[in-house]
Amino acid sequence: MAGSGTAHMRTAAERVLVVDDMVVEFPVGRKQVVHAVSGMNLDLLPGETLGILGESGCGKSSAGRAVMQMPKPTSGRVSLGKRELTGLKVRELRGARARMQMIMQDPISSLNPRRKVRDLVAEGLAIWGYDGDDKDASIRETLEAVGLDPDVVWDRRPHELSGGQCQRVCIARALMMNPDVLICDEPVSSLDVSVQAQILNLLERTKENYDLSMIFIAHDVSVVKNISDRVMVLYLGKTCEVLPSGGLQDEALHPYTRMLISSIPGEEARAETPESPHDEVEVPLSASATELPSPLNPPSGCRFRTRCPLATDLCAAEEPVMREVGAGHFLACHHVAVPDGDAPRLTVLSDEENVAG
Amino acid sequence: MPSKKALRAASVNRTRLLTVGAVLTVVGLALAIFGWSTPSLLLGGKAVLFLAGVALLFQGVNRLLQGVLGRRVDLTLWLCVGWLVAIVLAAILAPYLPLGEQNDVAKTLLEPSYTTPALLTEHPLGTNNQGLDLLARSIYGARTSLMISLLAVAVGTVVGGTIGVIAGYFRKGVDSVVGIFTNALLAVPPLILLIALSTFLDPSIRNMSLALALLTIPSMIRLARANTITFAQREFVMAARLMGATRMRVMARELVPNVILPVFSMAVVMISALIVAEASLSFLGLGIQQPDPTWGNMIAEGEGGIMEDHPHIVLVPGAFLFLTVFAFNLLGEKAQARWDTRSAKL
Amino acid sequence: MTEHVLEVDDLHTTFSTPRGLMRAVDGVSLTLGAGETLGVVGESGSGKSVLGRTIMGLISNNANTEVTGSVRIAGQDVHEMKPGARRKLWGPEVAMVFQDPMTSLNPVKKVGVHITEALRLHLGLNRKDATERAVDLLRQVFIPEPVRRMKQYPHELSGGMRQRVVIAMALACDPKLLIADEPTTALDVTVQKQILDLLATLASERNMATILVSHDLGAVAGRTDRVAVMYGGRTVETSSTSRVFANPRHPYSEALIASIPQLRDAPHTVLRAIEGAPPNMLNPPTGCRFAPRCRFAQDRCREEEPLLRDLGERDVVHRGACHFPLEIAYEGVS
Amino acid sequence: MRKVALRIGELAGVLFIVSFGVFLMLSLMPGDPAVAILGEGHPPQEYADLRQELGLNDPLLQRYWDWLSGAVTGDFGTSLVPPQSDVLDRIGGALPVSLQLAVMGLAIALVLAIPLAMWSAARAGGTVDRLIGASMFGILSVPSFLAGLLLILIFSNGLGWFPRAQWVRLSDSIGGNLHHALLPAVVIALMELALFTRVLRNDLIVTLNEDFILAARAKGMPPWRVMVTDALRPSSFSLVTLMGISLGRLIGSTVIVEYLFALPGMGSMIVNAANQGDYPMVQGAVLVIALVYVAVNAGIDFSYGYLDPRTRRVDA
Repeated sequence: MAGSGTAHMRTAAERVLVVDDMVVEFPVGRKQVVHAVSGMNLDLLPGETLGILGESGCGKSSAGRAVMQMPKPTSGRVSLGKRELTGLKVRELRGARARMQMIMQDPISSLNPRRKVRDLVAEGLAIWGYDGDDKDASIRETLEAVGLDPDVVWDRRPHELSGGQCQRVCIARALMMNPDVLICDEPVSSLDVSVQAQILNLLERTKENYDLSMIFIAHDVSVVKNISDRVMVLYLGKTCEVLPSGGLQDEALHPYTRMLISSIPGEEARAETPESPHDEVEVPLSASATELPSPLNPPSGCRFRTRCPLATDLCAAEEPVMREVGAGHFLACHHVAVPDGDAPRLTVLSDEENVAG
Repeated sequence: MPSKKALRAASVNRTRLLTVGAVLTVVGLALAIFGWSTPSLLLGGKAVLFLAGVALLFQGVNRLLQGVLGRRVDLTLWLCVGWLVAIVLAAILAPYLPLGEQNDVAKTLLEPSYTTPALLTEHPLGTNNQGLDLLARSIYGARTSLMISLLAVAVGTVVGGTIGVIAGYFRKGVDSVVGIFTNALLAVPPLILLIALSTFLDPSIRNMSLALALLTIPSMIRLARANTITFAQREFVMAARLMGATRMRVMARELVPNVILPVFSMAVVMISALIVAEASLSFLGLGIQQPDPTWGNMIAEGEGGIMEDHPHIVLVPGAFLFLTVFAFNLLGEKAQARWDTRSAKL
Repeated sequence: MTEHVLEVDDLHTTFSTPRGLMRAVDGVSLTLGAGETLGVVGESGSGKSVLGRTIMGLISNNANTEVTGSVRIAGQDVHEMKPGARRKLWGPEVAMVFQDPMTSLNPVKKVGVHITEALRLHLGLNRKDATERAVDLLRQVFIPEPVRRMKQYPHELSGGMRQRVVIAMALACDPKLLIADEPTTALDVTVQKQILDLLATLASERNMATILVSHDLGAVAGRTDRVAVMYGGRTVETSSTSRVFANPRHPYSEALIASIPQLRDAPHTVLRAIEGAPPNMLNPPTGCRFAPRCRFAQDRCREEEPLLRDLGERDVVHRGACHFPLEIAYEGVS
Repeated sequence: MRKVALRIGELAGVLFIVSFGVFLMLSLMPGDPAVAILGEGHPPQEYADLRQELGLNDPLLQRYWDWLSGAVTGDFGTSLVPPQSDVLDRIGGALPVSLQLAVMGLAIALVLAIPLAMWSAARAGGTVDRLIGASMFGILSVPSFLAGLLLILIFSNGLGWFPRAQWVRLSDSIGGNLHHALLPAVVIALMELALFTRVLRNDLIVTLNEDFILAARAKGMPPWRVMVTDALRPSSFSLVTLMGISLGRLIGSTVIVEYLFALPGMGSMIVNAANQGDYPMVQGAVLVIALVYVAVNAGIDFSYGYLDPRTRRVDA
């Protein structure tokens, strides 16, 4: 699966963000290269939330940062609105970058421990030299918008706040820049379970109130489904599947997506869960099939083949290309096909299957 | 809300603190005075009694303070601060203090030499072979010592800190060049470098400060660089860049305020290291020259059999040196514990 | 009732910190029979990890720690024992799997040494027998090429593999009770389920009692017989797992379950967040510790501390610490 | 292997800079070496001839090159001060004395520091820990020349246990050598002891809080065994690093102690040479000391890679 292709790209004129064939590689030591992201394509419509799903090491964070040009991708194009970022000079890039903002995983590390909340939130204004009379008022307004009481937190420093409050400050700081796109990199994974929902609701509300488009990067399938309109599943720097988030539970086809879903602890145990229409991809007790290959030397062809129960010689030889399998549903896999009929079924098109059938 | 039982326990505890504290204080004081003032005892016995007395006194006062104030007080810290304030004030005000003669032998022709310390006499800490007053010499020694080391640390911190932050933030080429430079400076052990420098520099206060500053620069660069690297990896630096901050701004506004605390803590510890270095050099005869006093060359006066007969020639400046170094070490230690979470890595 | 492997009675663990007393565990009682699995669920600061370590006896009375109440493993009170005798329990009677496999293996010791040293210590095996047994254990936790792995250092293994080694290490002396403290939190999502399944399989094969400590409700839901929900150092609700999840009686359990996004829900479902933050355990609220965040809190909740009491009907064991437990139909205040 | 080559190249570069720096510094020395050698009151022509002979009239870089090419082949020139012996010979005689003192000091410090640190860390916060901590902190604040004088006062003069200001070569009498070397070595050891104990204690406490220690305890290992096999080994790496870092201080105290006890080592040699303005001696001695210092540190760097399995490069 883990394949290439641009079938999932849309042609609408009003796309706010377009990423074309983006490659991110980091050199490490003796001429070796980490292939963090290998040829990623994505686009974002106004007001849309794109969820990027994958386990650690799949390149999802590198992708988010490369979109922000921090650091610049090795190759490929990133365009924000009509403007292409990849060719900009440093000075122009500073301005363009501010149109996108990022919420990071560790809210405490994202705040300068020596600053007070009001300075943290106003940092963007200070950077751009804005010092109008309404400065304090807009800081207050933004703090209230993220659910913090300005009178209480005004003079506090990050260590006096809880993790959830710090994440709210980060969101307020991003909003002060009045961005078009908000990139959230695992924004809730370091938070307590009961606080996670507060932040997810806040992000959802903020997106609507501030007219944002959002990229939401996370490893938790349910969280991604909750907040996204569209989900992109990433494996070792390659895109496996793109689909509307509503179909994540029942319509996802890619063996890797199925593996992620079946890995949700408790998912298979819940009595009220409707019977899955697919044959579950069995997750083995043995560790042999579960080792994530090294991103220094990713497998040939389909990158998921070393862990895929359906893998054949074809997968090693040839990289699968994105193809459409349903409305807004795109897939890069040689072996999963959609037969006629309403419910998509997982079918194995291997040689043995044909002989046996 | 504490229960009645807890309250009663606290009050019992407090009474005990006060009683034990008072007893310890009295016994300690008595031992210390006895040890100090009894002439018939051997030197070793005196010292042991005196030190034991001081230790008890310390414990006693500590308990008394805790009992009276109701919370723990870091007595050692406050004693150190007190000593440093006293020595710095004395050093600054030395010319205006009613002290004996400190370096002009011509004025002390009639003074007795090698008088032993006796608190209530004209020479409370005794005199040396030329009748110069040891208290005066110790305080003028402090003047020289502190001036040299503070100047050196200030220069070293500013220069080293700046280079370190720049190297740590830009990495790559700048970092390599700075790295080779620091490694070369660090390749010669500090005291050896000082000795080498002393062969061609006149031992003036300015030259000594510059030489010592040169010693502090590489360690400061390393510390500032290491801290810059750790902070630069924190996400708030990336957040600032994402909002469009320039590299200059990131360094000045995001990194420096964070790096300055560990660097400052290190500087305090370094003051004591430099005091020791200056004293060592003067002890070896390569630093400030007689008759101008520093603690190092005063201690050197005890060499060659003099110390055996007149131990106070070594002990008096030695005590000044020890207390000052101890106080700076302790302050630096506290500062590092508070501000430098990664000092252990260096 | 068969004899219990573990009996914990009114356990309190209090740390004295420079900023005051922290009652990390504040009156917890529980029992566990052979082969039974208990899930302990709570957020950070709920005292769940401290509870696990106190049960183990790894946290015991010393200058800064006070443990009261009793923990009986195999009928012996862990905290009354001499340290030497307690150590004899660790391994053959009770063992522990820690949260982060990256830090719970000594980086300078080979995998083999980690496992064989316990075997040689407790079972008095010689080097050869211990090695054989260790290879066998690695095989039981499905580590491929166990003989080669024995000679490797922990950093040469992936996170999932390391956690398997930690499990093999814990199982070395066939403990009757296994305490797994957040065993999957530090692992990748696809590996988490394998480790949980592995633990479940091994426990049932060996008829081993297991305590699974976790903040992840999903992890606990499918793999435990009973569950105890902790908040602010106390058990607020305990019953059979299916019952707590289907029919929570304590507002905290209910809110916690409701606050987690579910895969079956449609996108953009508004989550029922619990407002506020978990309590500061140096200065916990008076009365019910959940009262400041509780939708149903009344004056009585803020003043009087609710005790854990029986809420079950007929012969169902369901205990909760709430003045106004939720009705079975989820609605309003009783 | 490429890494090793790279590192050696870097070391050579560092030493090159050091040698140039030292050469430059000493060339800027005020005063005339010719005067230093001949003494005052000779006819000007004699000074001029001597300067010519010493090569002092050549350009700076030429002189540096001559000196460096000599140094590489082991010719550091001759001392300016009578009896104008060969610098390398003098260094050859003095170096073993200094090395012996430094190694003895280091050994004493380690032998005492490891058990003290373990004892301290095992009972962190207790009376023993506080007592050890306070005394080590106190020792750390006593400069080595002061410590030396105090020890001489107590042990040589007061108790008469040790001789002073003499040296017996190891080859002459082992017992006599040790008897003479012990007190100086103890002075050298004091500062290192305090430093090692403190660092190792703090490091052990950090290690003892690691999960793997808890895991080892949870296996039922006895505490002393956990301390030695599980805690000490990971902690000892930082001790090894520290030994490298504190080597400079160790050399410093060796210099002081040799001067103080009038022992014929590198230290007293370099101090005397500096006092007399004997710049070839100082140059030679500084370069040799830098060489030893850099070499030992590089050795520690490499051994570190072998000691700690984490830093060994593994091909996955």
